[in-house]
Amino acid sequence: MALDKNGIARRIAQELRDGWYVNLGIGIPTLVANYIPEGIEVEFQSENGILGMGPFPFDGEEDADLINAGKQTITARQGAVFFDSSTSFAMIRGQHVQLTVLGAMEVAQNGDIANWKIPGKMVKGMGGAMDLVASADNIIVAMMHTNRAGESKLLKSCSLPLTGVQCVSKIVTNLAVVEIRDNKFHLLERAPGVSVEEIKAATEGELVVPDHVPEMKL
Amino acid sequence: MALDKNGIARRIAQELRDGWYVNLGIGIPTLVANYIPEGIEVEFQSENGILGMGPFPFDGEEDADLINAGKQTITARQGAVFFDSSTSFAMIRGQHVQLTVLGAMEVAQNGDIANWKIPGKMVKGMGGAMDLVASADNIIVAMMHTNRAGESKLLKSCSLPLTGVQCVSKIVTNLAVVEIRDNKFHLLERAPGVSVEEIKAATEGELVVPDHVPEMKL
Amino acid sequence: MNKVVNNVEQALQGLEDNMTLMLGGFGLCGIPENSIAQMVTMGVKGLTCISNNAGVDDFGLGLLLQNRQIKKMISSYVGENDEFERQMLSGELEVDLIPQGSLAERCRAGGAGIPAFYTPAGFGTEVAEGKEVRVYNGKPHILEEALTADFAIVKAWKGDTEGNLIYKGTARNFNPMMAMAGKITIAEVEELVPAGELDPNFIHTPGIFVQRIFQGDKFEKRIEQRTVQPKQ
Amino acid sequence: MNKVVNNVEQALQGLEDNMTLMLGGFGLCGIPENSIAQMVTMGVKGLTCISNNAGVDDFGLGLLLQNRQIKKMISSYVGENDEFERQMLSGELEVDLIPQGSLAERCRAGGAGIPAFYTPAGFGTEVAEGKEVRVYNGKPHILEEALTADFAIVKAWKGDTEGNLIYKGTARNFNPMMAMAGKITIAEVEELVPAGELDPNFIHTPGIFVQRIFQGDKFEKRIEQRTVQPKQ
Repeated sequence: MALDKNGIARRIAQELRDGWYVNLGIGIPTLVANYIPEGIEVEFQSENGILGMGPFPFDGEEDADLINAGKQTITARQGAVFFDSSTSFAMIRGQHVQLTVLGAMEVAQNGDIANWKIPGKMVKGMGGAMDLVASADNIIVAMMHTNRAGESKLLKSCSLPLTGVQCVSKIVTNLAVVEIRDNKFHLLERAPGVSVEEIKAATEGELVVPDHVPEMKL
Repeated sequence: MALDKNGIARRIAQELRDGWYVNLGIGIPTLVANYIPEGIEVEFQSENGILGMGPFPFDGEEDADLINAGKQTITARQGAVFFDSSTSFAMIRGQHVQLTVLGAMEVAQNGDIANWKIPGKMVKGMGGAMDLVASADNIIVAMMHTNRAGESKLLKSCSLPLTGVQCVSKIVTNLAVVEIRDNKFHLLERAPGVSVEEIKAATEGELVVPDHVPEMKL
Repeated sequence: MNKVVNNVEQALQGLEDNMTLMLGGFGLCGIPENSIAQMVTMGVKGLTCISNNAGVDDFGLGLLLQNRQIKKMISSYVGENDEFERQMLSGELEVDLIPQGSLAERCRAGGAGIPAFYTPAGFGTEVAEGKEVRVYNGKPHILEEALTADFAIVKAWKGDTEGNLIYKGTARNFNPMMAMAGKITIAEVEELVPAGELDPNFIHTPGIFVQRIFQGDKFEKRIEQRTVQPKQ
Repeated sequence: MNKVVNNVEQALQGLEDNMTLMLGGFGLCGIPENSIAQMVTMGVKGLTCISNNAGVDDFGLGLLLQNRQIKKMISSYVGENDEFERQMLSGELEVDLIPQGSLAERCRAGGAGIPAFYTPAGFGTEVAEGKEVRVYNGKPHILEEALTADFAIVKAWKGDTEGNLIYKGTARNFNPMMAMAGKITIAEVEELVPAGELDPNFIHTPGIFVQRIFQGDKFEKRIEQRTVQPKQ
């Protein structure tokens, strides 16, 4: 059975390593914070200016001066720190953040990503995404394998305006875990009960399938 | 009579304007802080990271963590602020400092200044001087008119390695106030009792002398 | 010299049509509410606004947009404002979208006298069009230029009569860099205190960057996305 | 992950001959005394040291110079150290003198992922030799590149177990930028406190930049120029 958003977040959380600083994008990536494995400590950076982001505040305790990059009210953990936007992107551009998780509209088999613009339609802007993808060594994309029209989002090449080039390391979708290497998608894991055939059918780009594709352990 | 160091500082202090931020170099420039005219408030910036520098501390109250760019123990005034070196030079490079006063070994009639190096002999380094002279709009040099060998320090062109090019606006020496304009020295004022002839004799570069050269009022 | 002005009217004196402004804030967090309200009252038009976001339809810069006072926006993300999107798609509004980190750094550079710098952000995208590319450490970077403004308008938590500012929590965001980059920088603060009351070791924006300061009449501090968990 | 190490020996593990180091401080103010003493004990040689100054003959980096442990200094001002001047004039020591503001900004750039930037400092001087010149706003600027280091060693007033640091007075100076630019950054602090004890709003160096932290055994905090006025 294909994963839901929480399932994708849960699988991505397995990629976390002790001591990492992690930037989570808006949407599914935000949910990753709910599934940190036992015995591991990570710090979440939000590019609007906090390191050590905590959970949502209790009802009535929200503070207009304490939000995340999605403009949601949050809390600060013990040992948190606030800083300005140029310091925040110094952390990101200077590769002090070990993992970036973000959503995408399209990913190409060479690692290109498109997630900020649909010409003539959507003009929200790139926010911090272009800085994040251009800088981070370790980028995981969290998204559905196909769009609402049922078309693959894992493509030979992106059709939408790019956010960054050759930057995505891994993709975790509702169907699979896919690694990008040598300009190809490499199938690493299947969602529980999802067949290799289903994944192949939902992937437009070149997909390398090993003899044995293990099921995700969640 | 030619001015002493305090006299030079006193004359330069007349150039201060209310509300200015001022960077004073090591040596004579430091003394300018002792002669701020009545009714004027200025803030002194020291490039090692303080704005609002106060006088030397009372004996026994000195703090190793509170020094100026000359490594001297100082105090902080009410409303002072400490900052790091990159912020300090953001202030300087970004032209937020209205006046820079520094010493020199040589000044040329085109505004070039040399004050950091004597080849094969002195290798102290430029410290913040190159940033200061390259950035500031308003640079006053405080120095003796001649060196210890009696040679002019106001030259046609500098013989020593340059600190900055075409940057000095004004020079206040023990003998005169000289402005630099159109690649010439312009004599503005004489030290009390010093004749135009004496100043001419001590100036190697081209000196424009108006019909009337007033005496400094100290 | 006295930097303290009595009210927002005095603070914005000299702000005219067709000027370039920087406005601090991230979303509705840390925005100069009082100054924006005053700009609506003044009716200044043809403004170029450098601001990470464009407010929402009925608050923040959205108020100036509704009023057609803005000619051009320079931002990184404008997703929460329908009127913005309408004006942009119809071509009424010029928009320059810039990666958030580049926007922050370009403001800092403007204030710090650094006219240009290289960054990897945006290489290979439409952001890089017409920009110089250079490879450092095996990675292509694009050249970005500094931004400055006729007026930078920032919002701080506390300020003193010397113009020293401190911000609270994530309301800091773009305010410190923009404060550096204004020809004239105006700070509206929740609390104005005498010089000497703020600890000189913990000031976010040194007063040298601030030309005018005033205590705002009223801060609504609207929350854009109220996300909470129930008390257990 | 635990950033706290028990002592200076553990803090400097992996620091080897011929490495490039950054060391915070201005004069003798805010220098990592304990780490420098330990480097003398370790006897590491062939070091390239990026530090605004070179200490005095018998304190700070002067100790490493006396011991011939430094191959190259990258500094802005080295006037207070006779042994330095002797080694430099005799050619034993390589020296790269850099304008102070460019040194600070190059360290920050190294930590911030900005490989190069333009500055007016040094144009027309020997500092500009071999460097690209470009005119911005009618003024020539030179291109300066980022600096990074194998180890950055900084000294702070207080630090917490997350690596968050605060500095005191003018002992801040180069420490924050260098903390950003080390592959491994070591902080020695006068007082180490548990995470949560420092106000998150007033931290100078966020812990993300610090890999190892320890409380120094002893801080002499020597004063270079004791200037005082008599009590009246």
